[in-house]
Amino acid sequence: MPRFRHALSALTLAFAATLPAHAADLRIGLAADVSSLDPHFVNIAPNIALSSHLFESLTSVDANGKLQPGLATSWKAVDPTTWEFKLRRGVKFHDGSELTADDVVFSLDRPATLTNSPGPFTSYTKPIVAKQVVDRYTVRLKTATPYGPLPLDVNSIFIVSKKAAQNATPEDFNSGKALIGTGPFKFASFKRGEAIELVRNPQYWGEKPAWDKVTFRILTSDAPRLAALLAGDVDAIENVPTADIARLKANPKFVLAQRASWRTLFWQLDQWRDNSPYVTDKAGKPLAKNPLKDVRVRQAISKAINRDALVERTLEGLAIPAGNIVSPGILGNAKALKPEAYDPEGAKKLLAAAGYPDGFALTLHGPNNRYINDEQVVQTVAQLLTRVGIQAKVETLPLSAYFGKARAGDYSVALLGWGSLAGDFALRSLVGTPNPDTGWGSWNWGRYSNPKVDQLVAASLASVEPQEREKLAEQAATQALKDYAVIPLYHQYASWGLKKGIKFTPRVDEFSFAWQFKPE
Amino acid sequence: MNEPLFHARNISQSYILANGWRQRRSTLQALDDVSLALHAGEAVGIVGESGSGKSTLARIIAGLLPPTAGERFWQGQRLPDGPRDGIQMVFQDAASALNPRARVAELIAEAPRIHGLITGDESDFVATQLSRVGLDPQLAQRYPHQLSGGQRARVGIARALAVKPQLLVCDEAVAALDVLIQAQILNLLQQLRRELGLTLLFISHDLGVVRHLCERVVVMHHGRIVETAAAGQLVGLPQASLSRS
Amino acid sequence: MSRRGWFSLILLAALLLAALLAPWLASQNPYDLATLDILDARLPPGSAALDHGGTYWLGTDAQGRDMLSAMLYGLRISLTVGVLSTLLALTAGVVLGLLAAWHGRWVDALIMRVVDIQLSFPAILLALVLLALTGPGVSKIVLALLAAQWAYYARTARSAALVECQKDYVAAARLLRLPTWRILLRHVLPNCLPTLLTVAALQLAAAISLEATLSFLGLGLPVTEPSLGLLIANGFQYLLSGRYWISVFPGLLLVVVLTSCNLLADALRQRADPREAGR
Amino acid sequence: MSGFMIRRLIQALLVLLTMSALVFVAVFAIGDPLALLVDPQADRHDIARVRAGLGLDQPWWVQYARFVGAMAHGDLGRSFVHGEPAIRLVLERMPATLELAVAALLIALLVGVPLGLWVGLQPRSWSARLIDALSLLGFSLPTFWVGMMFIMLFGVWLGWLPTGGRGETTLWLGIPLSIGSLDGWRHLLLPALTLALFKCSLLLRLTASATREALRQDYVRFARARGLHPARIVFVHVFKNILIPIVTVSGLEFGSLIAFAVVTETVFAWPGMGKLLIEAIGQLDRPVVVAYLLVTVTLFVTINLVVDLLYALLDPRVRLRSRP
Amino acid sequence: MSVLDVKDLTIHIGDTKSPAHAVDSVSLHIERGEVVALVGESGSGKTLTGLAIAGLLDPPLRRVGGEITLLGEDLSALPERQLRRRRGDRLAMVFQDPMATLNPVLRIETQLVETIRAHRNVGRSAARDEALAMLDEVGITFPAQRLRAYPHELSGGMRQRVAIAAALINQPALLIADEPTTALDVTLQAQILALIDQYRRDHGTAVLWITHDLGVAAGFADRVLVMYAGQIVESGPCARVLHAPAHPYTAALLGAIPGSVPPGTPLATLPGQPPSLSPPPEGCRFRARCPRAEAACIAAPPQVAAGEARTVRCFFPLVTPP
Repeated sequence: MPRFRHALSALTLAFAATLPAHAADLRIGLAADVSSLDPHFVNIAPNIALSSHLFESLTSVDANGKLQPGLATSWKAVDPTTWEFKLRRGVKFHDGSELTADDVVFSLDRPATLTNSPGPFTSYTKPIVAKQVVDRYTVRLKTATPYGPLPLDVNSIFIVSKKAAQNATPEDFNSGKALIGTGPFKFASFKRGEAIELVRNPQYWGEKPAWDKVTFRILTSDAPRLAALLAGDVDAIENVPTADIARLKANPKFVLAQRASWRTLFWQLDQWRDNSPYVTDKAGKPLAKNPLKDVRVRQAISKAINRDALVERTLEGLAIPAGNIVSPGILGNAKALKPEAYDPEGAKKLLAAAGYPDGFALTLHGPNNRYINDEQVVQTVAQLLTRVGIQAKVETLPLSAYFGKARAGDYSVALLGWGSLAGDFALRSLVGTPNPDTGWGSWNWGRYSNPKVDQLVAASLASVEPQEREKLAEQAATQALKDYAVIPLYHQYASWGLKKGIKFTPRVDEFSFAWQFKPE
Repeated sequence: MNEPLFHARNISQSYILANGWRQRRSTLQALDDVSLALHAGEAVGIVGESGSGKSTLARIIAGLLPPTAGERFWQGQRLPDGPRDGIQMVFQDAASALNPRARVAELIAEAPRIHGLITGDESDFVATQLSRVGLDPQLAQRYPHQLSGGQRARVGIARALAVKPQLLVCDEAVAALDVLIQAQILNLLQQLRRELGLTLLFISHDLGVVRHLCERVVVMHHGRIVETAAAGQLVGLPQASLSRS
Repeated sequence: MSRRGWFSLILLAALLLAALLAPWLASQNPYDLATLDILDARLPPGSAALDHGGTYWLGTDAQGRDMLSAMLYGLRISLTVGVLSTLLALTAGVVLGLLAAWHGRWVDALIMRVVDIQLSFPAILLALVLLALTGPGVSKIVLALLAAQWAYYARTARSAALVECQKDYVAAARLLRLPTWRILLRHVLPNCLPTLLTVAALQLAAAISLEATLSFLGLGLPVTEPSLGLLIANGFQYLLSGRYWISVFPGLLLVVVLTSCNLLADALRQRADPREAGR
Repeated sequence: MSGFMIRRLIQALLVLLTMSALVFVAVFAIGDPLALLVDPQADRHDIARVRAGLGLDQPWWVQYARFVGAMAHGDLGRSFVHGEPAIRLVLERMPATLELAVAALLIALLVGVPLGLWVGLQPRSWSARLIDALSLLGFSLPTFWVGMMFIMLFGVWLGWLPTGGRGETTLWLGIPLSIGSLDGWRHLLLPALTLALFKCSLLLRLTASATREALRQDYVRFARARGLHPARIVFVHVFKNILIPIVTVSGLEFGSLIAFAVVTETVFAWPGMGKLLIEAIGQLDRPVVVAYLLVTVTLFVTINLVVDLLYALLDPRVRLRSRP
Repeated sequence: MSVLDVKDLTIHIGDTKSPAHAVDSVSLHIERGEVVALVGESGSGKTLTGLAIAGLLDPPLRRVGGEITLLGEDLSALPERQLRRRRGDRLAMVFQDPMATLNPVLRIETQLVETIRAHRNVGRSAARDEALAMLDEVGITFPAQRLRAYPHELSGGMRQRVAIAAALINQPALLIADEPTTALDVTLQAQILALIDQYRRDHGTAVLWITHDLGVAAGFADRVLVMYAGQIVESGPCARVLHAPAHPYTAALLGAIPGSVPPGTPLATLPGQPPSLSPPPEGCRFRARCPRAEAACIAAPPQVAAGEARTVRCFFPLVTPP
C-alpha cells in the first residue's frame, strides 16, 4: 500500500475503494448510545431518536421545530380543556394490524405504568386527566386547566401497538419482539453499544425512505466517529467534532450539513442568597452582600463576555451568539433581543456603579462532558471576566455530579444548555418561580423570581391560540432577559458530516433521522 | 558452689510443618527432653551432625527461641523467655551476624552505650575491646564488608564480650573459616576464656575442634543427648569413622 | 551506580528542578487567566503572540495557553502527585510490613491477608472507583494512589524484613537487648532500603502514569490543575485534525519522566543485586 | 487444596463486598443518577416516584443491605439506564474484552519471551542492548498515550488500520468474536498492540532476568560439564525453569490486562466491559458498576486459581504429591 | 602416558589492564586410576584450575596460557564444539552443592539419559537401562523408582550420588571433583569418598580431587598438591607430604588442625592474609606470612625444587625433596 501523507484524503482513498456501500444502504454514526429500545422507558434523546424511526406520535415536528400532523391528521381544542385528535386512517403497524384509538389510549397510559423507569415520560402524559375514545379514529384528551402545549407534549409519546406491547418487558423490546410501531422503518437487529440495524417498512403510509437498510453505529468518542466517516465505514455522522469541522469542509469528498440547533447555552446566576457560596472578594473573604443580586453586575458580566471570540475561537464557529433563550425560528424567540455587545469598558463602569470598582472573585461551574467544548467555554468566559476585574475560577465536573449539585443550588454561577421547541416551556423551567409541586422553575438554579414573568408564561401556556401564545411567550422572554435572569451565551450549532452524494436536511432538534438523508 | 551457673531442664522443641496445598500437618521433633547444666568457668562442647538439634539448643539456651517445653535456670533462678544479660552468642556466619550498614565502632559500642556500660570515652572503649580480640583499633571506622573473614569473626566476639557476659555460646563459630583462621580464633577463645573466666558452650560438628577446646563433650543425635563425657574419653560417636588423623 | 543510573538520576533532578522553578522558567502563568488570550488559541509551535511580543515555542492550546508553560506547571503537578503518594504509600507500607515481619503470628496474618486482598484487585480499578467516589483533586488522587499502592510496599517491606530478621545480626541485636524500635529502624530497615527504593522508583513511575491515565479518563485532576495527563487528554480531540502539539508535547515530557524513573529503578535494582551488576 | 480454594473464595467475597460498599457510598456521595435521567419537566412527585421505584430513596446502608440480600439470591439488580439485568449487560460485553486481553497477552508472550531469552543469553550484544533499552521505553509509555499515538500514526498518517470500534464479528460457539474476519482483525490489531506493549516489555525484562539468573545456576554449569548441546541447555534446562515465573506473571498480568482494557477500550471505542464501566460511572449506573466488579473479581479469582494450578504443574517442587 | 597433563596453566580475572593472576603457571599430571588431591584455602585458585581443565571458564575469567592434554589430545587447542564432545564423555566434573547441580524441574531419568545421548548414539530405552544400572552402581536403592523422581524428592546424599552417576555414566577417563563432600555430613562424606574410591578401582578412572581439607586428602589421595595464592607450592605423595611437609605453608596448615597439639595448648597459626593477586607480589607470594622468610624471598620468586617425587616452591624448605 502506498504511503500517503495527507491524512484525510489518504483515509478516504484507502477505504472508500475497499468498502463500497450498497447503493440503498445507509450507515450513520451516532454520537450517543441507545440505552433501551422501549420507546417509553427512558426519556433521553438517543432513545427518542431511534424510536422515531420505528414509532410515530400523534403529532410530528419538522426540521424547523414546527408542529406537523403525525398519526393524527388534525387536532383542535373543542373547549379550553378538551383536545380532539383525528387519527389517520389505514395506518398499519409493522405486524399488519391497523392503528386505532385503542392503541393511542394504551400508549398514553403506558408511561405511568413503567414504575422502574429512571426517566419516565410521565411529565408529558400527566396534564391529561382523562382520555376518551370517541370512535375508532377519534380520541379526546382532557386537561384540568387550559393547556396550550398539549399537541406538542403528545409529540413525545410514541404510539405502540397495544397487542404487541401489552405484556412486554424491556427485554422484549430490546430483542425486537415488542418493537411493533407504525414508523417508516422496521427493526432488524440490536447489538448493544455497537450497532442497530433497521430495514424499510414497505407499508409505510407516508413518503417512503430512500434506504432499504439503515445501520446506526454507536461511535461515542469523537475521534473514532470522525475516522469512521473518513474511512468510509459510515456514510454520515452526527456531532462532527469542532476540531475537525474546518478540515472536513475543505475535503471535497465530504459535505457538511449545519444549522443552529434548539440548544442555547447560558449562565444561571445565584439571585436568592445574600451570601453566595462561590462569590467572595479577591482575598477570598465573604462579601457584605451578593453582587449577583444587582442587575448592574449581571449586566456587567454579560457585557464582559466577547461572544464573537467565544464562538469563533473556542467553538471554532460552531455556534451563533445568543440574545435569546430559545433559538431563532422557535416559538418564543424575540427577534428584538440582540446578543449583548462586547463592551469591557462598559462592564467595568457598571461594576463601579454597583460598588465593585475593583471587582470581586467568583467561581464558574460547568459540566465537562455535556455540551460542545463545554469545559473550554467555561474557561474562556473565566478568562474574559478576569479581564474586567472579576477574578474567575473554574470548576467543571462530569455531568453525573454536576446536575445534581447544580439543582441543589450548590453553585453561584453555573452553565446550562437548554433545548426546547417552545419558549414558554423553557421559561417555565428556567426562570419560573421555583415550585416543586408544579414543576415550575425546576431548573431555575439561580432562583430568579418575577411575578410578571410567571404571569406571562402561565398565560402563554394556557393559550390554545398559537399567535397569542407566541406573543405572550416573547413578552415573557423579553421581560426575563431585561432582568438578566440568565445570561445567554450562544445557540449551539448542530453539524453532520456526510459522504458526498448524500443530502441531509439538518434538524433544529439535532436528531439524525434516516429518512431525512437522501441520495443526491 | 555446686549450683550450676546455667541449667536447662527438660527442654523440648517441636515445629509444626504445614503443607501449603493440602494443609496436612506433621510435627518435627527438633529437641526431645534435653537437660544440660553448665558450671561457672567450664567449657562444654556439643557435637552432632546437622539436624541433630544442637543449634536449636544453642538458641534456646541464649533465649532467642522459646522452647515448646522445659525451663532455663540462671544461678538457680528460673528464667523467663527471651534474652538475658550475661548470656551472649557468637554466630557461625560472621558476615550475616554483623549488620552490613554499621561501622565496627557502632557494632561494638551500641549495646554498651544503651545499657550504660561505657564510663569513659567511647572511642577508647571501642579501642580496648578491639585490642582485646587482637584487632587493630584503626579498624573501628570500617564496615564489615571491608574486613577479612577472620577479622569479622573477631568483631563478632568483641561485640559479644563488650556487654560483659558470663556465658558465651559459640554456635559453629569457626565452621565457615579456613583452617588457618580457625586456628587463630580457637586460640583467641581459649585465651579469652582464661583471662575473663568465661563459661563457654561450644557447638560444632567437628569433634577435633571441640576436643581441642572443651573439657566436657555432649553428643547429640536426633534431638537427644546420647552421650556426655570428658573430652578425652569419648566413645560411640556416630561419625567416629572419620575422626581426624 | 551504573552510567545509566547516574544519567537517570541527573535527568530526574533536572526535571524536579524544572518543576520547582516553573514559575520562573515559564513565560506565562497558565493559571492566571488574565495572561491568557483566547485569540491566541491553538497556534502552532513557534507562533508569535498576537498582542504581546512573545513566541509560543511549543504552540498554544484551545485557551491560548502557552504549551511550554502549561507543561512546566503540569510537570509540577504530576511530580507532586507522584512523589507525595509514593512517600505516603512507602511510609504506610514500611510501617505495616515491618510490623508484620517482626511480630509475626496474627498481626502478620491480618496485615498480609489485607495486602493479598488489595493486590488481587488491580490498582487502576481501585483508584478508579475511589476517585469516582471522591471526585477530582490533587489531595484526592494522592489518597487514591496511596490506597492503591501501599500494599506493594507492605509486601516488599515484609519479605525484605523477614529475610533480614532471619539473619544473625538481628539475633545478636536481640541478645544485646536493644530496644525493638531500635532494632527495626536502625538495623532491619536500612538493610531493606535498597529493595524498597527500587520498588519506590518503579512505583513512582507507576503512580505518575496512573495519575495521567485517570486524568485522561476524566477522573483525576480538575481542569484548572492540569497535570501532564490532563494536558494530553485535552489535546486528544485535536490529534486527528493535525493540531498534534497540544497532545504530543506533554506526552513526550511524560514519557521522559517515566523513563527516567524506570531507568533509576533499573540502576537501583542492579545495585541492590550485585549479581546483576556485570551487565 | 480445598482449604486453599475456600481461602481464595473468601478473599474474593471480601473484595467484592468492600468494593461494592464503596460503590454504594460513591453513588450516594457523587450525585443523583436521577438528575441525568429524569425528564427536565418532571416535578417533585415524578422524581420521588422514580426514586422510590429504583430504591434510591433509602440511605445507602439500607440500599446496600438490600443489595447483599438480593445478591445472595443471584440478583444483581437492573441497570438504571438500560432497565435490563446489570449482569447480563456486563456478560454481553465480556467476550469483546476477553478477546482483546487474550490477543494482547498472546502478542506480549510471542514477542516478549523470545526477545527476553535473547537479551538474557547475549546481554552484551548490541542487539540485546538495543532491545533492552526499547523494552525500558515500552515499560515507561502510558497505555493511553500509546493508543493515541497508534491512532495518529497507523490510523491517520499512514491510514493502514481503522482507529476504533470493533468491526465485523462472527459467532464462534455463540460468542461474537473478531478473529473470524479480516475486518475484525484489522480492528483488533491496534487496541491489542496498545494493551500488549507494556506487558510485552514486562515479560521481556522478566524473561531476560530469569534467564540470566538461570544461567548462573550450578545446574547449567553441570549441564555444560556433561557436554550437553547449548540448544538443549537453553531450550530444556533454562527454558523449563524460566517458564515458571513467566507463566505465573502472565497469569497475574492477565488480570491487570482486563483492568487496563478500561483505558484501551476508551481510547479505541472498543465495545467491551471496560467501556461499559466508564459509561456506567459517568451515568452513575450503580448496578452495572457493581456487576462489573463482580464479574472482574470472579475473573481474577479464576485466573489466580489457574495460575496456581499451572504453577504446580510446571514446578515439581510444589506439585501435589500422589498418595504414597 | 598420563591421563591428564597440565602445563603452565595461567588464569586471569577481570580486565586486561590490571587482571588478578588467579592461577599462575600451574602444572600437574594424573595417571590412570590415580587420585590427586588439590588442596588450598578459599581463593587459592584450586577451583579455577578444575574449571579450566574442563573448559568451563566464563568471562571475566580467562585462560591466558598453558596446555591441557587429555589422553594425548591438546584440549586447549580445541574449538568449543569439540571440547563439548569431550566433556561428560572423556572427562567429567562434579560440584560442591548437590542441591544445586541437578536441574530441579527435570526428572532424574531425563538428566541421565540426556547425558548418554549427548555423546553416544544410543536409543532412548537402552539409555534408560544404562541409567538404571548406573544408579544401582552408585548405590541408590530402588533405582527404577528414583529414576522417575525429581531432585527435590531425594536427600542431599542421594542427590550427590545421582550427580556422580550423571558425571560417570559415559565412563570418563578423568573425574574432576570440586569439593563434592564439603556440604555433606561427615558420615555421608565418608560414603561418597568410598563410592568414588570403589569406582576408581573398578574402572581405572583418574580423579582430581579439589578440597580445602587436608584431612580428606590424607585418607584418600595418592598424591597431594598444595596451592597458595594461585601457585602450587608443594606436591608429592600424600603420606610423605603430610608427614614431613617441605613448604612452611603446608606445615602451617598441618599445625593449625586441632588435634595436632595437646588440647588446651595454642594451635600453630600464621599471621596476616593471602596477598592480593592484582598484581601478585614480587618474590615469594608467601613471604609476608612466612616465619622463615629472608631477604632472598623478596628479591625473586622461588623456583620449584623438584626431587624424584616431590616438588617445593621455596628457598628455604623444611626438608629437601629427595
